[in-house]
Amino acid sequence: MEKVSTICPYCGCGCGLYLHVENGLITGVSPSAHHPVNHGSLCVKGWNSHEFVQHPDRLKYPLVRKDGILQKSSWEDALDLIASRLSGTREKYGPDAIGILSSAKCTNEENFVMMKFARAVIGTNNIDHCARL
Amino acid sequence: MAGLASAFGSGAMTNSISEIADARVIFVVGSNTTEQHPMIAMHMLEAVDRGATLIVADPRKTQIAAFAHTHLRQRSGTDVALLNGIMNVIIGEGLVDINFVRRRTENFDEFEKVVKRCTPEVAEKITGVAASDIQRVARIYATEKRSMLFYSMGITQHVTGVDNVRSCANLVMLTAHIGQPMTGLNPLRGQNNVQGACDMGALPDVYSGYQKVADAGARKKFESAWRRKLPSAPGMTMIDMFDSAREGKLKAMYIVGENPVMSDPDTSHVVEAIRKLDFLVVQDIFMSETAELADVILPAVTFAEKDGTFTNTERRVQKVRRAVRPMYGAMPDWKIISELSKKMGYEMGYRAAHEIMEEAALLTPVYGGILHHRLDAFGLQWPCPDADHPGTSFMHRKKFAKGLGTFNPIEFTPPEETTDMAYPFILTTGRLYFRYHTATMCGRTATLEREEPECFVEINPKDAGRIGIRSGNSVKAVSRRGEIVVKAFVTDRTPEGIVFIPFHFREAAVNLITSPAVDPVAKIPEFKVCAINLVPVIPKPGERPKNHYNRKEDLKILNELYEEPEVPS
Amino acid sequence: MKNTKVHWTCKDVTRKKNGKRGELYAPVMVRVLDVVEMTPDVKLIKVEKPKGFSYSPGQFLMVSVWGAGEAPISITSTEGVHNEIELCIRKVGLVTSALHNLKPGGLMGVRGPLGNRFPVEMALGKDILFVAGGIGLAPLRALVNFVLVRKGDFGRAAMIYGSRGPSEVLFRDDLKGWAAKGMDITVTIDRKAEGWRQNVGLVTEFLGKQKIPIKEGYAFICGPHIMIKNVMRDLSLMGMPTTHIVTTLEAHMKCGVGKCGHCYMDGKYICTDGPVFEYPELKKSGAF
Amino acid sequence: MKSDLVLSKAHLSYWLRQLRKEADLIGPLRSTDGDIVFSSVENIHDIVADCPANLPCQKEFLFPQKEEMYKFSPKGTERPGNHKKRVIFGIRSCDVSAVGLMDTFYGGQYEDDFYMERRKNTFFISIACNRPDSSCFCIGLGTGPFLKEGFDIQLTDLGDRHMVQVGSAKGRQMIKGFDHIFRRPKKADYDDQYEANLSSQSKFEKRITLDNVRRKILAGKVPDSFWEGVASRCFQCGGCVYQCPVCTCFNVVDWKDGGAEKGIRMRIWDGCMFKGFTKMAGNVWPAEQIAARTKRWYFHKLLYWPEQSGKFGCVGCGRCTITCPGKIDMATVANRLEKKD
Repeated sequence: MEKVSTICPYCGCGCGLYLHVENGLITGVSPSAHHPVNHGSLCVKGWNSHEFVQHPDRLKYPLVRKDGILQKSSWEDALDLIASRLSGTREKYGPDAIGILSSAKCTNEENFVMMKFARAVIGTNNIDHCARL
Repeated sequence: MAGLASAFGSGAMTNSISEIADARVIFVVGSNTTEQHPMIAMHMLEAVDRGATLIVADPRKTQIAAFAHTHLRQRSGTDVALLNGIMNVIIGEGLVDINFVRRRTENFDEFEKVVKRCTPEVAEKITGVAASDIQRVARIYATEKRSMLFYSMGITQHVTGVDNVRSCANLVMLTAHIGQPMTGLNPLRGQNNVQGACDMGALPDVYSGYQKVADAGARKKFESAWRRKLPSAPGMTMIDMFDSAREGKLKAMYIVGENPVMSDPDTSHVVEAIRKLDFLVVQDIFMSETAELADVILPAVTFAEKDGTFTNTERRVQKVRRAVRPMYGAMPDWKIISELSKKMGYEMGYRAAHEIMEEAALLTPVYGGILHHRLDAFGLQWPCPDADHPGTSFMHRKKFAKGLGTFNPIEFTPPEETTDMAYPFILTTGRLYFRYHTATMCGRTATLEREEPECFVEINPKDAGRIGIRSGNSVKAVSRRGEIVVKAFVTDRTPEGIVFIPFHFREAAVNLITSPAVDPVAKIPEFKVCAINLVPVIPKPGERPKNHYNRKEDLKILNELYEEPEVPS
Repeated sequence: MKNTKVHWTCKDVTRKKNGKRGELYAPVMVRVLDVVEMTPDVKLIKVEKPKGFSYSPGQFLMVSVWGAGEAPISITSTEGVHNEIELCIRKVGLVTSALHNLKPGGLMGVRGPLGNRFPVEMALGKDILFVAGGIGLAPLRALVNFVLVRKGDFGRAAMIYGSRGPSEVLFRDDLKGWAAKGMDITVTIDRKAEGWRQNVGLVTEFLGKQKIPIKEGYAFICGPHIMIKNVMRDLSLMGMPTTHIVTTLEAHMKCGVGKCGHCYMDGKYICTDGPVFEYPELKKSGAF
Repeated sequence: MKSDLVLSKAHLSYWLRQLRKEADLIGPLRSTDGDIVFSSVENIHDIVADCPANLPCQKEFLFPQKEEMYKFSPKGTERPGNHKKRVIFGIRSCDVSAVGLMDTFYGGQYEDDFYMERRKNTFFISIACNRPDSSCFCIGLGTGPFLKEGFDIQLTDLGDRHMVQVGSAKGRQMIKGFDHIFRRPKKADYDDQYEANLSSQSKFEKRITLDNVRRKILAGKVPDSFWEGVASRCFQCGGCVYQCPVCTCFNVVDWKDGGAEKGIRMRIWDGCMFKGFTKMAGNVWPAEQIAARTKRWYFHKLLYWPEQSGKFGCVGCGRCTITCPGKIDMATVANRLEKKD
């Protein structure tokens, strides 16, 4: 039984919580007692924030549309396809024909990488996220 | 955040959550705090228990409003008039902190001219809030020294969203409720890492730390670090991207962890735009409405399967730690992008999340001291310029981030859509306590899913009586763009003339009918005001209760059966 | 007649060993023998009776479909009358929808029998009034058949059965059979319907119109919460002793054995203390 | 049955290390953020034995928040089961009392095999409480700070040594073969134990007599408006239920793996504070009002538990006081009711 200190994935309060892990399965959540925001409390979403993580509905492998149908693919093939399609679009229509939406649910590091990808790799400032919603 | 940035030079909650309990006045505008930020509401309640005065301005009677000493129920979309009215009283009654205004701010005279015109009586006419209430709130807010102002989507999701925020900033500067503990202007951010996504430059016009892409100096710094030439013109916002896609100009999109088909206003336009794209990649943890339209879907991991940091609404950068191995074949988003970059000829070469943060810290002044090894024990609050800095619990001490704070003269402008005979109700949308966004996460959590299983429209008893519906009846909500059918929930939580529909539900996606109007500066959609009509749905005869077994022979059998019951002996 | 002892067709359920010893929540898989569509949203599902399975009127089963979940369903058949276990299922949720998809030959899981039974022995030699509303006829049917095969042990029997519409009248064959055995049956529907020449109105409007002496008779009631509440109140106002009024309650349940807490109501677990209650027990709670 | 021993503090880590050879040793550790959490002990010296009493709840070890019950597939069902032996070190008297209540509840006529299996494999070494927190009120309930029975092993801190009281067969199992480190107590040890007991009792800030509260409710002196007032501050977080060591409600959920006929049936914690808790199929909601739900939680603990088992369904651990964002926890409400006339 391990307790991993982390941050709630729901609202912007950023409550501290512990994920309880046993044999690779998340078995529960408990609030951080001394966290400056939640002081040992959590809301109903925080208390249940562990449940969706290991849900069998999770996307399990890359899917690529072939003949109009999404089909299972390997990472290698999927990434190759994306790389060639994005490069092709950039060459044909210019970098500004590509738009990138990052996510307010991703970490800071991921958002930083996304913006670097848009600006340095693609060469466009067309990057945004759903902050407005 | 554009509104805040133009006034103070920095867009974030100025103060800290832990200060709330010691405040004397808490003024909440357009935030359903108990439901949307429960743990912040907990601190507010604590302050009230300790004797603070709570003022809530919200058309709906939310739970936080029930604790308020004064609840102002302004008409939707009239926040500017309400705030101008309050500031008019503050100026008129000499409650302005004139020293602060002189030393720390600029453009007061222009601003004063506009506010002078908006007397409480004028404001009353526009907002529906009694002039006496406006006066009282102005006096309470201005005379206490430890006054905190909070706002949320109720302020920003309007055509006048930026104006609303600037008005709030004006109010704070007028009374000098900024730059000290237990004061400030505090936007409550909706999603766990919206603050971080903005901080890290996932925006079309700025790099991380709000360094402008148009600024040659900043650009040069990033160019030399990244060894690539970078574009200088600001890019497109999300709304612009969909418009551009619809026009056939934007050809490909890469969407990470978002579900714009559900979350964006005017759904059918978004779908149309996406269908026009040559190529769409969606990276997410569950299948979503948007992913269903994608050419490639990549499985990403949840917060429990990766390391990294989130920045909460009070600018606290906190560590997210990997608890379990990535499920199935999923990968962290940063790793996917790294791999993809490699295939596109750009080696990022990150091996762990902390390496990325190290680079971000180097390039981002406000994150300069934010390094993973410093973040144990509840993180650090930016601005944190260097590795010895303890972080900043409240901002704009002694001077604003941009130097002088700017008063913006704001005139009241009515919302984009107003009601008329055909569309007599104002629709405002929002979230529910048990639900979150487009329900990809909470929909897979038994307790949350159970509590609010179906979509509804909150409607005032008087309005309900007028159109002849009761709780539980089906109603059709019709706007100029579309219609959805929802169950009615009659309650006085919602004032007359306004109805509320939550936006989480796939079966009744309220964004089919919301307005595509956006704020011209921040491009935030007007989710809080849209004119609609409500039409009771009357089941057609024979439709429900289902009667298709009501055939003649059936009746015959039944009638024969009971016509002459045998009398028991 | 008065002294005849009722011969119970079964022993009272032992409360511990359900299924394999120690596996409280493990359903036993049983085969579906027949599925009868009774109304558009109600099906009668007949399943094989596992060996050694024995039950009494009023008891219920936790019926389980893997992937959909479990739900409490009262047993509508009567031991000694029916060879199979019969379950009357209205399609309202996830589990019942899955049950509706079952075909003969398919498998469903059952746990039970659970809960208490109707205390019918107290009505020995007395007249009995059954009041049912909608699907509430299902649990009462088990009791009616139980009583009618022991006709000599009881007095007269009458029934008021309320339904939403003509198409929703359940167990038509049984109703006919009971009438043939001399039961006084009143069927009523909520609202007027074309071609319907029978009674219209709520069941409460027909109370006291049967040849059952209210003051000495016994009443067994099942239906929607509001109907139960009104019938119990009206009967007691009409002079029926409250101890003569018995009902069976429906509740949200996840375990059926007093652990999950969902059916907990004013200090009682409907699954283990009920589902059959006498009026005085319920009167204490605010819900009735 | 009971026997008392003394263990030098110097030998505690040796003893625990030996026990760990046979079982997963769980103890109070300091997390990276400085909170105390119960988790598997890697390094015995990391155990924080003398922390204040406001520890996390031990309920999850016997009744996890999410527990797989069955795995199903077309081939049949499989019960994962949990046979892991655990020694849990450092829980307090209130929690030992709570385990006793859980045992009565999950045992009885119908025995919950999932709980019982875990229970059988769990050994407790509890600490008689000498540092009560300001939220604690076990002292008014007899569920702490020092227990006379119900524990496997109870330790009392006597400065340089522990009084070790063995109260069950499991307790005897844990000391078996360790005669070389335990010794019989002398009078001085008992004197010190008494002293520790006395000083602990004086440290309690809250004195609540739930019996008075119960009598007041039974006498009908608590109107519904009182409960409405309480409920108006309810955030519906479920924290009181989740944190309560005596709350036992659960939901059963089936997770199907895509379109395949396989998946898992699991149970997860549920709470009577939620509107949907009593919701029946077809959207029938029996207990719609928050006030009714709040009242039910209190009535269950204050009236029905005593009615059925002679004990309150509360052990005075004070966790709801810490976790409740609306401050309508047992101690606060009981205090208000006690003062009410």
